[in-house]
Formats: sequence, structure tokens, C-alpha cells
Amino acid sequence: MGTDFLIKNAKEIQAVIDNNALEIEKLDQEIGDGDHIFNVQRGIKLVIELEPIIKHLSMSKALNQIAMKILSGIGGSSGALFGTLFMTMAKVSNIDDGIDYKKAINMFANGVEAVKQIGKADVGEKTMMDVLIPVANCLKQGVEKKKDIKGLMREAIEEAEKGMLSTKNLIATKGRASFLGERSKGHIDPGARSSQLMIKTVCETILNT
Amino acid sequence: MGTDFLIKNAKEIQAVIDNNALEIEKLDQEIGDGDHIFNVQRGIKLVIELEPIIKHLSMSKALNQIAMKILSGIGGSSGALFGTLFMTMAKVSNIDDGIDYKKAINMFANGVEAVKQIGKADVGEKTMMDVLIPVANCLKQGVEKKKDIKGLMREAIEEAEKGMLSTKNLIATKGRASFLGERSKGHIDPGARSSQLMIKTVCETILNT
Amino acid sequence: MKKFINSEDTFLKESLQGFAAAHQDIVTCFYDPNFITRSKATKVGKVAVISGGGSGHEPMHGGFVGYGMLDAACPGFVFSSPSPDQMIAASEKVDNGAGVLFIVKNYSGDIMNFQMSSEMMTGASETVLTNDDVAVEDSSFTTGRRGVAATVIVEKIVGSLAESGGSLKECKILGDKVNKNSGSMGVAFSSCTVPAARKPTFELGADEMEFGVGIHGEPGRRRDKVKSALDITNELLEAIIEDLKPENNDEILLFVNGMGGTPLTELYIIYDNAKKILDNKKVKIVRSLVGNYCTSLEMQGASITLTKLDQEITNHWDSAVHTAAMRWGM
Amino acid sequence: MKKFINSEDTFLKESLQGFAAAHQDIVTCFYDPNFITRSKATKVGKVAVISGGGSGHEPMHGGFVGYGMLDAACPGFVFSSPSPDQMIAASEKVDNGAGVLFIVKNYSGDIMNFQMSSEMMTGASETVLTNDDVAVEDSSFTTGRRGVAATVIVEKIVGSLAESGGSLKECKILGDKVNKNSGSMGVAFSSCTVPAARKPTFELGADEMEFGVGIHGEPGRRRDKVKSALDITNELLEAIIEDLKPENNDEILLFVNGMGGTPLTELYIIYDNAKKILDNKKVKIVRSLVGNYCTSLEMQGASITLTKLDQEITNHWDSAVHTAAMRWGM
Ligand SMILES: Nc1ncnc2c1ncn2[C@@H]1O[C@H](COP(=O)(O)OP(=O)(O)O)[C@@H](O)[C@H]1O
Ligand SMILES: Nc1ncnc2c1ncn2[C@@H]1O[C@H](COP(=O)(O)OP(=O)(O)O)[C@@H](O)[C@H]1O
Ligand SMILES: [Mg+2]
Ligand SMILES: [Mg+2]
Ligand SMILES: [Mg+2]
Ligand SMILES: [Mg+2]
Repeated sequence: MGTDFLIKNAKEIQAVIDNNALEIEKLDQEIGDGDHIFNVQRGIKLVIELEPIIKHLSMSKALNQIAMKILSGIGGSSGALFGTLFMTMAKVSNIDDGIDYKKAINMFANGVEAVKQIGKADVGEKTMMDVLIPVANCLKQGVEKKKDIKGLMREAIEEAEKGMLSTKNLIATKGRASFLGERSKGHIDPGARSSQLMIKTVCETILNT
Repeated sequence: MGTDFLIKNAKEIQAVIDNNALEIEKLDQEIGDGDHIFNVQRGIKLVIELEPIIKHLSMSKALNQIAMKILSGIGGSSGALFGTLFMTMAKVSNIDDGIDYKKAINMFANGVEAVKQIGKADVGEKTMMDVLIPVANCLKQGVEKKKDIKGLMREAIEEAEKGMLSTKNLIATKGRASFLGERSKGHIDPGARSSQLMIKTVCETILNT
Repeated sequence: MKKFINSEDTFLKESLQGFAAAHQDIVTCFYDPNFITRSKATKVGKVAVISGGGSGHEPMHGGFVGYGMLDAACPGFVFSSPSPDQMIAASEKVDNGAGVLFIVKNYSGDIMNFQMSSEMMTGASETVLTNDDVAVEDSSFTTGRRGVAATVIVEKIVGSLAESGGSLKECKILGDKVNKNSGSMGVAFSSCTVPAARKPTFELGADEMEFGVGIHGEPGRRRDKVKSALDITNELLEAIIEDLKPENNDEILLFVNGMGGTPLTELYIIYDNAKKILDNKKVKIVRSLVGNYCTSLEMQGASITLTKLDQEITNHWDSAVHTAAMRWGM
Repeated sequence: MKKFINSEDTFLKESLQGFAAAHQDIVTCFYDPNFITRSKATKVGKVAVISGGGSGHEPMHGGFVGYGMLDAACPGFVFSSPSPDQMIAASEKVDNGAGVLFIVKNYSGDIMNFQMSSEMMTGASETVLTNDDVAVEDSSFTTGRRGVAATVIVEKIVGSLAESGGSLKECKILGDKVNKNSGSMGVAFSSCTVPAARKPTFELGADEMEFGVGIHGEPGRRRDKVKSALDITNELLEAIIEDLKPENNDEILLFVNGMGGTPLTELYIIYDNAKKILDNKKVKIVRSLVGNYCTSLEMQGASITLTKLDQEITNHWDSAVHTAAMRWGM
């Protein structure tokens, strides 16, 4: 798994997000301030534009570049959250020696833990954590149980979808939607939806290799 | 002709103007700033409210009160123009000794002349002067020729209507519509319309006595 | 119509009361007839500068009453000239023996009412007529051009001269000069709504703008499709420059004025674009003003004003001013 | 969408450029990362006060950079928190050795980005979180209340203390106090339109208002029929007073803030109505602010903020300030 994997996935994600842009925009208009889709699209575009630079970099350096780009280029909650995710993934030791699925999952789980810490949100608060945490847990357990990687990817896709859908009936207690209190109920969280789509895309790339 | 004549006519005019309010409003929206109808309605209301005060006053004092009320209570072009009309009418000598039609017409013509001076507009400039001046001229000539008063009233009504309609195809050179240049063409002047309606109302009151 | 309003009849009075209360250190309002004066008396022998016009252009003119600018303002009903009794009462209150200078925007109604005031007044008075709107053709056979945003500049400059002891005659001459040195033009993206009318003065399509609009929502030069900020700025500047004819290295004041409903960010975009264009033409921007100063109720839109400067005008621009809407140096 | 704009991508940059050029005597703008500083260096040992947040609330925060208020502002994209690199670059530029005080409105995105900045910085820093919006229930289990217009007041007061030599700790304590002493609530008559979205954030019926709206067009307490200015003012004040609980003869600052698209006249009507209500309750208005200070692009609407005063806060309110959007005493 090299930096080409990152770029390839970024491009796939771009297509998927663009296809679902109107829905995501609407979600953040309903319970947020409407900018989530633009933040995400801007972020992906910036990452893809990094291709010529990170192509020749080591994995840790590439991830750091991506993290900095996301952090500085997006702003808002997504910038801090996704930026933290990538920054922390880069910190797992020895990733420049080559990455297998186990290490990749470890990196992801580490990143999610850091996101949880900066955002102070747990499962059930109607944020992207309702997708990220269950998926990270499922993957970690899968690795522990030495599950088949393709089956695990399918599980992760399901977990992500379940988590995303679960946000619909939650009352938000973190993020901008929390200002709505009761009125946040009945809407899927935009960040949960975008994360779920990204996870699905990456898992499918792996399934298709 | 006493102050009751003034109040009676103000009330008749109020009804007529109210009935044509939407049209007049629209005219000033098309080539002005849209307030002419409110200015006129406010003015008439203020004059009618003067009834208890002017009921017992001499004609000159009553007209002066009306003029001051219009001048201070309307503002805008109409305030200055109609205020000047009434103020000048009050200045004709001996009006407190009784007013016959000849004197009344003399008063009106005097008032129109003063309006012409303050507004610096003549016939053909697409203002209320296209109604006021022809009507004043027609009335003056009628008195000179000792025409029958009822016939003269009918002539005045016609002159007013003709003058009002003539404004439609004029290019405004005075007043707010002048800013439009060519684009003022095709619209009747709001002040011409309101003056024409007032003149018609007063003439009809006389016709019906 | 959605407005913070209790009734059309009390609109002006309540607004003036709020204004007076919020700025009681600067202004005092009088009612029936309505006028606004400074809260502190000025020195004997100072020319009194009075402006006025229909309401709906706030902060103009009441927001400019105070040290270094106006001595009094006479607010008419929304978009209707004030009446002579207002000007007369204001003059009586603020005339300090050196006469009254009226600053009047060139509209028939305003001219007639101010003229009647002058005629009815006993003291000396002069009038500066502003007519900076280049959207309208100028002609001595017609009412001529409208007075718009440059009125703010004239009031600042003349106010400063009066404060520093200028005579009535000098104030009149300087006011006329600043007006002649100024050109303005505006564009509207949306109409305004006069409270009494309860509906917009005009209708614009979703992609239309009124180019050369007046500050009462009067139609402009033409109805046009909405263009980029740069194109709009360019066209506004071209019309102004054609009229003002600034020469190479002429120093100017660039004033980007909001019509009331356009956010500051966009006014600064216009400023940025105008600066690029003027830099290109070697017109030197040496003073600036950006904000909502001469508005049309909640209209979305903006105008640009250029004023050619000389040392005298620049000095009076820089001098201290202390009003509700314009304040510096104190 | 009708805006003075050339492209969504250049919107912020061009606006900042115009802002910097129009006020070059007061501010300097830096780009990539974007931040605004005073144009003149401040004295060594002065605490640097930095604020920032998504753009679209102008003049907040850039308009408050200058003597007596902010040392720097970090503008994010429209309605998106700025990123840590902006805050870090700004801090490096303006930290004078006495540390940096961040003033941050309570939104997840802002908090996370400012927190990351603090962690990445080498120098000392403190953060004052504003959360004055009483429309939202406060709770330590949730994000809590939004920071809205009182942020302006906090920036003025803390800016004054920093200017007069207050330590980082003192600035932090005073900032927290002013925030705690303040309550705000707003109402919207129309939505705003984020340039990138090209369409309004929300839709309101012709007779509807959003009561308790957020400054990004977030939904408020409820959707309601439009009411009279007096009723709206009354309901806003009731919510604030229930929270702030001012006592008989408490002295307060009354701040009527426009959301961007509402004319001044209407803000003064709210002021007038609020004054009547507060007079009745024996709450003493001793300082006032009326205008568009914390806006939501072109949104039509307004908010009311009350800040309880004591001698210290009042003195810092009165002290000289020289920024693009707030200026007195110099
Ligand atoms: N404290 C938090 N922890 C985790 N996720 C959060 C938190 N706050 C917000 N989010 C996520 O961020 C998303 C919104 O992102 P975005 O719209 O880009 O930022 P903003 O809310 O600043 O406008 C939400 O839908 C939610 O999933
Ligand atoms: N100089 C003038 N001489 C005569 N009538 C005028 C003049 N200027 C304007 N008017 C009349 O005034 C009318 C407009 O009145 P009104 O709308 O009340 O005032 P304003 O134009 O100040 O808004 C015009 O339709 C026109 O008939
Ligand atoms: Mg958002
Ligand atoms: Mg009119
Ligand atoms: Mg008018
Ligand atoms: Mg946002």
C-alpha cells in the first residue's frame, strides 16, 4: 500500500461525494450551516492536487502533507476533525517500512481515537463519530479475530451505514446541530453521511483489488 | 361659499382619491418614488381633521390653516405645491366678504400661478401643471366671457381630463420623473392624475348644487 | 413586508426617539416639527449647517449631526422632502448669528420646500444643491441630476469649514466646489419597501439589476442582467470618469456606499476592484470611505462616488468629526 | 444569488484586499494563511488579543483590529472556522512577549481549530470562549450556547485592558466576566446566502420569522409569524433577562445589532422599544451601541445584547478605540 493508494482513493471519493453533493448540502442546511459539502469538496480537491508532490514521498510524509492541507485548506469542524485523523495516522510507527492491512487498520483506529479526543464526542451524540467509532471497533476486532479482509471490508461498510443511519433519530449534543436540541431529531448528520461514503468507497476499492 | 364648502369637498375628494388609490400609487411607482398617493391621502386626512377648528373661521384664515397643514403635514413636492396653492388663494383680497364664482376662480388662478412659480414648470413638462394651468386658463376665460357656471364646470372637467391624459406621452423635464428622460414616456403623471380627480370632484359638487 | 415596525404612522417618530436615546451625548431630537440638533450648543458666530431630506437614507442626515459636520438635520417622511416648518424651527434653534447654510439634494420637492423655508426665514441663508448622480443627464431645462451619496462628502467638508470659522459665503462656495468635484452612480439588486406602501417599490427578475438606480428606488439608466463585481464596478466608474474627467495623477476620494442591504464584504470587493481600475488609469486614491452612509431602506445595491481632492478639501476631510455615524479625531 | 462577486473562490481574498486598502492606516492583511494585523506595531510587553472565526459576520472581526481592541483577526471561509495555521502565523506576528489571548465564539469547529493552534504554539496563550446566545439551552453535556454579538463587547473590553497593560491572566478573567455578564438573542426575517451555496441557507414564508436564529442562519427556538417590533423586542428581552437576571437599578449596556440587511431606522425602533421596556423594569441603560457589528451576510434581522456593567467594564468601554468599524476618543 503506497501513496498511489491514497491518491486513487481520493479520486474515487471525489466522484462519490460529488454524486451525493446535493444530499449532503441539504443535510447541513437542515441542522447546521450548510457548508459541510463545500468543506469536504474543497478538502478532497486540495488532496488530489497534492499528487505531484506526495507521489514521491514516504507514507508518513505524504500523510502529514495531506493532514496539513486538510487542516489549513478546509477550516471549520471538518478541517480540524479530518486533519487530526490524517495527522495521527502518520504518527503510527514504522509505516514507511510498508503497510499491511493490520497496520492500516491500526493507523485508522489511532486516528479515530485522536478525533474523538479533539472533538470530545462519543457514539450517540449525532456526529461523524457515530460512523467512525463503530467502524474502527469493527476493524480492530476483525484484525484481532484474524478475519478475512474482504469479509471485514463488507462488515465495515455495513457498520458505517448503520452508524450513519442511527444519527437520524438522535438528538445532537455536539457540533452545530446541538444548538437545535430536540429539533435536530429526524435528520441524518452531514458529517456522518460524508464519512460513511468515504469509508464505503475505500472499503470497496480494497474489495475490488 | 363658506368653509363648509371646503370641508364638504375635502370629504368628497377623500372618497374619490381612495377609490383610485391603487392606480395613483402605481403611477408614482412607475416614474417616481411611489409616495404620491400616501402624501395626498395624508394631506386630505389632515385637512378633514381641521373641521372643528376651521368651521368657525373666516375664509382667509381657514385657507391659511389648510395651507399650513398641507405644507407641514405632507412634505415632498405635493406638500410644497398644494400648500402654495392654498396659501396663495387665501391672499386674494376681500375673500372674507363673501365669495362668488368669479372670485373663487380668481383665487384658483392666482394659486396656480404661484404653484407655477415655485415649481418652475410649465405646460408640457409632465407634471400637475399640465392639468392646473389649462384648467385655470379655461376658467378665467369663461369668467371673462361670462359663461354659464355649470357649462364652465363641465368644460373644466374636460380640460383637466385632457391635460391629465396629455402627460402620458410627454417626456418629463421637471419633477422626479425627469430623471428618467425618455423612459418617462408612456406613463401618466401621478400628480396630474390626482389634481385632475380633485378638480373633477369639486366641479361636480358645484354641478350638483 | 417584513420590518421591525409597530405602525406606519409611528415608524419615523419611534426611530427618531431610539436614535436620540442611543446617541444622547451627540444629538437631541425635537418633534412636531421633527428636527435633530447637536446636544451641545455651538459657539456664537459659527455658520449653522443644516441638511435634510426624506427619511429612509439613514444614517444620512441625522447620523451626521455633531461636531465638525451638521448643526441640524430635518427628516421628512420616508422618501418625502421635509416641510418648511421643520427647516424654520431648526434654523431658529441653531442659527448663531452667522446665518444658515442649507445642504439640499436636487429633487423638486426638496428644492421647493427649502426655498419656501428660506423665504419665510428672517436670518441670512444660503443653499448648496448637490447633484452628483451621473446616471441622469444634466440639463438646465430640466430638474437635472439627482443628489445622492456625495451629499455625505459635502456635509463633511462644509461642516468642517463652518466649524473652523468659515463665513456663510465661504461655506457656500466650498460646498458648491465639492459637489462639482464629485460624481456618483449606483446599482440595485433588489428594491426597497416604503413602510406606507407595504410592498416593494419595483420588481426585479432573479437575474436582473437596475443600473444607475436612484436612492428612492427610481429607475436608472437601464435594466440589465446581473454581472460580475468587476464588470459592474467598471461600468459605474466609466460613467463617473466620463463626467468628472480626472486627469493623470489627480488625487481623489473613493467612496463605496452601500444601499442598506448589501454586506460590507461585498462593498470591499467593489473597493478592491475599483482600486485596480483606478490604479490602471493613474487616478490616485488618497482618501477612502466604505460603508452604508446614504442608503435606500433595505435595498441591496451599492454606489460609487469619486471626489476630486485639493489641499483644502483634503484638510477638511481629515479634520475631527464627532457624529453618530462618522467619527474620527476625537 | 445576486452579490457583488467575481467568483466564489476569490470572494474572501478580494474582500480582504479591499478592506486592507481602504483602511491601510489601521490594518495590514496577510494572505495564505489569511490574517489581519494592525498596521502599526504595538509596544513590547502588551498582551496580544486575537480573534477569528468564519467570514460573513463583517465588520466582526477584522473591523475591530486596531488600537484599543484586537491585535489580529483570522478570517475563515464564509461561516467556517479559520484553520490553525492562520492563528499560528498571526500569533507569531503579533505576540509581543506577553502572550496571546484568543477570543473564540463557542462553536465546535472554532474551538477545535483554536485548541490545535494553542497546542502547536510555543508561546503562552489563553482563550476566552463567548457563549452569549440565550436562544440555546446551556449545558455542560453538550456544545452549549453559541457565541454571538456579545463577542464584540468582549473584544472591546479585553482589548482596552490589554492596551492599558493588563496581564494575560487579567485579560482572560475580564473577558470571561464580560461574557458571563452578557446575554443575546436574535431574530431573522430572511435567510442569508453563502456564496459557495449560491442559494439561501433556509426558506421563510412571507409572514414568518426565525426566532432565536443563529448568526450562520442556524434555526432558532421556533419559526413564528412576524410580529410588531414591540412584541419581538419584548420577547427577545424576556429571554435575555430571564437568563441574565439584572436587578433593580443594575446598569447595563444595550446593544442593538443588525444582521446585515436591516436598515438602521428599524434598529433604532428596536432600541426605542427596548428602552421603554427596560425603563419599566428599572434596568438602567448607561451605554449603547446600535448598528451592524456582528452580521450574517445579507440576512434581514436583528439581535439584542445586554451586558451588565460595573465600573471596570464601563471604563474599558469608554476608553479610546481606533479600528475600521469602531472608533472613538482618537
Ligand atoms: N465535536 C465534534 N466531534 C465530532 N464531530 C463533530 C463535532 N462537531 C461537529 N462534528 C461533525 O462535523 C460536521 C460538520 O462539519 P462542517 O459543516 O464542515 O463544520 P461546521 O459545523 O463548523 O460548519 C457535523 O455534521 C459533525 O459530523
Ligand atoms: N417642479 C414641479 N412643478 C410642478 N409639479 C411638480 C413639480 N415636481 C413634481 N411635481 C408634481 O409632483 C408630483 C409628485 O408628487 P409627490 O410624489 O408627492 O412628491 P415627490 O416627487 O417629492 O415624491 C408629480 O407627479 C408632479 O405632478
Ligand atoms: Mg457546517
Ligand atoms: Mg413621489
Ligand atoms: Mg417623495
Ligand atoms: Mg461552518
